[in-house]
Amino acid sequence: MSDLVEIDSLLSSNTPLNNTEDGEEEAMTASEVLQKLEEAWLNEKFAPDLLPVKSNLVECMLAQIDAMEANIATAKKGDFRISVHRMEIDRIRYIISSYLRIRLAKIEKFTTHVLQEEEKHRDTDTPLLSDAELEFAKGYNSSVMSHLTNTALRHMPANVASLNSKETAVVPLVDSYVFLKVNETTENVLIEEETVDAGEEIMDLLQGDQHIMRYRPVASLVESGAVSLI
Amino acid sequence: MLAEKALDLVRELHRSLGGTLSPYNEDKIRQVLEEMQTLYDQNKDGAQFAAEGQTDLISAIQVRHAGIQRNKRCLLAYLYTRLEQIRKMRWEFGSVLPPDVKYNMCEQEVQWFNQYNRLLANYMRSVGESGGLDLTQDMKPPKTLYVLVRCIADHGEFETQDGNTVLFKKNSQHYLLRSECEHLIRQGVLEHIIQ
Amino acid sequence: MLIKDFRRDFYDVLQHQRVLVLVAFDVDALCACKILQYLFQCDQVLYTIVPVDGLQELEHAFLENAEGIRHVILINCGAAVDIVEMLQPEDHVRFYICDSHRPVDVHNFYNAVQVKLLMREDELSSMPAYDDLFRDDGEDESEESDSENDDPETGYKRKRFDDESIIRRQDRRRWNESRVKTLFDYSKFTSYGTSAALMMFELAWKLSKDTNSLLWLAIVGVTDQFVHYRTPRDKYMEDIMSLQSHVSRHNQRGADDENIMSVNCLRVSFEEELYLPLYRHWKLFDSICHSMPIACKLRLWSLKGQKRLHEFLAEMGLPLTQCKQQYSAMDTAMRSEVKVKILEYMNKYGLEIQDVIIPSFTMQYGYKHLLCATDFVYAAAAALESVDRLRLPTDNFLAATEILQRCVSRKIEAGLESAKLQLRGVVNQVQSFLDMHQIISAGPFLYVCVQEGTADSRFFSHPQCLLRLARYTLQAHCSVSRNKRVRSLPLVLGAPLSIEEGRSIMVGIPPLDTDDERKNFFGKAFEQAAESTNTVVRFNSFDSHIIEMKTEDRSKFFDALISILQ
Amino acid sequence: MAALLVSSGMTNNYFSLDDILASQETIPCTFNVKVATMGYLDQSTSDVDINMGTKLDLPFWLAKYLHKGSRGIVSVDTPKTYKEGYRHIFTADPNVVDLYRLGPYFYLFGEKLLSLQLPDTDDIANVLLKTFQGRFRNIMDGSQNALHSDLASQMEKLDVQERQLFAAGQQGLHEFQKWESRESEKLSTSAMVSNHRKRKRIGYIANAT
Repeated sequence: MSDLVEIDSLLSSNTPLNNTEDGEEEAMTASEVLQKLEEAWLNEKFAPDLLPVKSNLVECMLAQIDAMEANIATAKKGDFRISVHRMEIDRIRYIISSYLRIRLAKIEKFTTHVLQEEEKHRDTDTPLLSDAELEFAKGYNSSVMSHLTNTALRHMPANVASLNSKETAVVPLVDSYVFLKVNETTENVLIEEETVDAGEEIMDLLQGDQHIMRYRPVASLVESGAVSLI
Repeated sequence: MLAEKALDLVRELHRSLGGTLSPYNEDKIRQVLEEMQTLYDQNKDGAQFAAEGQTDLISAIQVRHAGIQRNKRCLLAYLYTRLEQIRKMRWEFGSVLPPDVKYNMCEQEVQWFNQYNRLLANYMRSVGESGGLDLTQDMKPPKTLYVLVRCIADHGEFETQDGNTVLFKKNSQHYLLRSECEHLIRQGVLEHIIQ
Repeated sequence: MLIKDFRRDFYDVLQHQRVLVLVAFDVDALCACKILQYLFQCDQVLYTIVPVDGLQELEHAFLENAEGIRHVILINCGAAVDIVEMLQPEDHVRFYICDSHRPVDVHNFYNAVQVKLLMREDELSSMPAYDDLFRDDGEDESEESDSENDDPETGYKRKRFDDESIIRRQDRRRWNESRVKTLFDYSKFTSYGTSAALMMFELAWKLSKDTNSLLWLAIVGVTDQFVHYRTPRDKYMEDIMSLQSHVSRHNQRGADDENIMSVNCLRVSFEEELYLPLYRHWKLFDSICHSMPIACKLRLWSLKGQKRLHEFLAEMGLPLTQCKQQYSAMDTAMRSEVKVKILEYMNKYGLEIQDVIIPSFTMQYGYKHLLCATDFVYAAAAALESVDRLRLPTDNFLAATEILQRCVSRKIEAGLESAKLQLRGVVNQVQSFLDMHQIISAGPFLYVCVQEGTADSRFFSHPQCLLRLARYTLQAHCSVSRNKRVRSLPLVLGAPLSIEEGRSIMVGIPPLDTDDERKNFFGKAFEQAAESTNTVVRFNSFDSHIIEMKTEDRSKFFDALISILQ
Repeated sequence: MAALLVSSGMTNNYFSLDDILASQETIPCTFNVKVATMGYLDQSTSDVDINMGTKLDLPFWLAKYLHKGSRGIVSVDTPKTYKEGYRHIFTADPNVVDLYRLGPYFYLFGEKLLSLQLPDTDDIANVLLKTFQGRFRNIMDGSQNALHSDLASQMEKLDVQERQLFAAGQQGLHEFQKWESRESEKLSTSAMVSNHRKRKRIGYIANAT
């Protein structure tokens, strides 16, 4: 039964669990990873556009679930803690699948836009899509295009027989309003650009504040984690 | 009126959005394509005269071109929205569509559904190392490990993970692992009872 | 074999196993099943519930669901039958029978391995001793072999033991006769023991997992046994007393004011209830007309009776207009006095205390109106035996469980409405019996049949409602007929089961004067009558005094019954 | 099911059916140039061409294309429902107006008009905002405590987008009630499967009788 005990301690955040990929990032315990994943999940749920993928969090949590499942398999059949751990596994798995489902829906909704954005982000350290998602996006895009082509575009007159993506690409509504909570104080955030009748609007976001505002100005802050959507 | 048929297509689909997929309107689509072709031909004939700057011919070409664009947009929107409905079906019905739903889909749409199925399956398999993650499971946050379910119709034997076989007879109640019977609940075979 | 420690021998054995629960079709079994469900869900024991409404259904359900099952729990069914012989289970299968039917089959009691009985020790005292029933010494085998092989070369050996084998054979025959006699006396009368719901509640109490809602289910189970004339009145009073201690334990918080119980939780309280069916949800006048003891004492089906009722109400100072309004709409002052007034004026009209008052419990959940245990029993019984053609019996079973769920109030209202219909059906039927003098005194017993095609006959194709009708008819007939001996005559009541197949259902109830023990000998009587006339009689119900047969065999069957009971 | 979470914007979405239907609304236009052979567009006359100066109500998508940029084949005018007269009505009491009858896509079409640089574009923008602000409170209150009975009467005066807002409010209310009665954790059959099942039963009954 000792191994089950070890998992408890693991989850009660005292033994470090370093991430496999980028070593130099300070080691995070399992519950911190879960905390970050939950935050990423909520951000993804409320953000109108697709946020950069947190594949390291997902990978780490999936490995964690496998480890817990292996441990439970070895434990004695009657142990009370088994159902507690199984419940926890189910809930973690729910968070991960819901996170990936939401991203999938956005990919399917804004396919062309996402693929264009991915071109810019591909080589930076914050790619928009994980490899699997990229492959899915490409496959999905080509399947839709080929379907539209051979059911309609093929039979259309030459000058209109192609889809120009600028016109047809579905762009996320970055100007829709979101609820947000400020994690770290950030001064002079540009809220409204200079317009003919209203001057420029600058604001300081104090820690702990909660606001309702357009998503566009705070998009970068959400990615950096200074602000989280609720 | 220009692009009248294309608009009918859009209206027909817009009405059926709440319920199930309306049948694939093959002949109306053909009529829209024919209208586009005739407008295009008229434009081609008129083109050489327009070179000499006869404004009335040029404006006629503009009007017809607007008609062609409108037809195109309506047709593509019709097809694209149907794809969205079909994609939603993958998540609701599962990977096999009931026959009378398939009856309303054209051959290419059925093929597209299978393509989408494969894409989704590959994606789900590639998540994480060990065997991937079935995203069609856990649609709601799990509150309990075991759920009490009632069989709505006879469904025959069911093998559970730990080797028990359960007979789903109409109106019998069972207390099973949630993860095992969630998809049966979504398919409408079982009904979840709250104690 | 009887289980002493429910927790060790029954509940703990089931941990981490899959269990099959077979439940009979009565409200008590339903309550017991819900209590068990609650316990299993606390300890995450996987289970499957299959409702069974007869022996054939029981066999069928067992065969279908038995795969990979090691533990089968039978609630309110299977005790009166040799379960192992009937179901032929594999060796590893264990049966746990929590059943209020008495007597318990001797094989179940003495089967130490496969059958475990969840019953009270004192109720099985009349069980004959083991060696009266079984002789497992070698005697039997040699006896048969001796008489068969009479070839010559062993002839010499047989002769030498002649006198000893003769003595042994006589002794054998005498033992067999005494065995048959003890078996006959033991199973002559069928009766009922403690309610299954109460047994299950006590299990929950021992596991210290009992809650107010489980207690309420036990109360409803016990009340159902009393309302359907299974437990006699004094047994009912005993059970009520034991429940009373539990109720005060669970509900005393609301008493003093500093720790007031929150509103939307269940509050159960003891009360000397008016024994008027559903009166809180009905007009007082209707409820009195449908209350059996008062209707019989005042003979409400005759005009004179109606007049006496009006007199009775007038004397109590309850204006007719008030009594004909919904009880909840009567003005509060009047409402609170109803009970006091009835008690005051009742003996002037020949009513004793137990005709009018029944000690019972009421419950309140949140702001919803007060409900008493009998309301629940009537509502659930009506749902269980709904007359809707399209609904399967199992649909009715689930509808009844939803009513017991109690937080779904509109289901309870629907149940109460159908209960009113059922009660009205019973009263109308009794009225027509008496008006057309259909009750015939056939010497040893009274006999009456519900005519086919009457409007309410569809109510009576269900056993429990038929039982209530039979009891009401007997009581009404006794209060009307001048014949002195009528109180010692039992009643047999027939009703059409399904007109298309020409089948009818038959129930026999004991006479009024032996009412207090509620012993019923019709099980044996029906059996012998069926044998002597070799009519096709189906003993499918768990109560042996309820049988089904072809309608045309009825008269032949009655003659046989008369000759047997002479 | 997941796709529902991402609200599909109506305005800039090429494939949105609502956007197409909204752009079908008509605008009064006058032709600055003669257009050959397109006479059939104008039902009131029978001649082959549309000559200069004819006034015609064209759908928005055609008017915009012909008006845009250097072409100027057509000059546009504000539709009646957005003109001075109606604007006063809206500002007076926005709740009385039946926006559904005036054009099911009142706000969406109004937004499109703004891209035509009409003389009274600012007033239109203002009136759209004021009307919505005036009606929003009733929509929200209605959706939060509408009884099943008078649901239809509350919704008949709302335009398409307002109806979606009303439905969203209702859904929020129902989900809260389900959460309160612990129904929200109940796993249910997916909507499409139950609709499909209902229709099959109806179909079954239809050809059975």
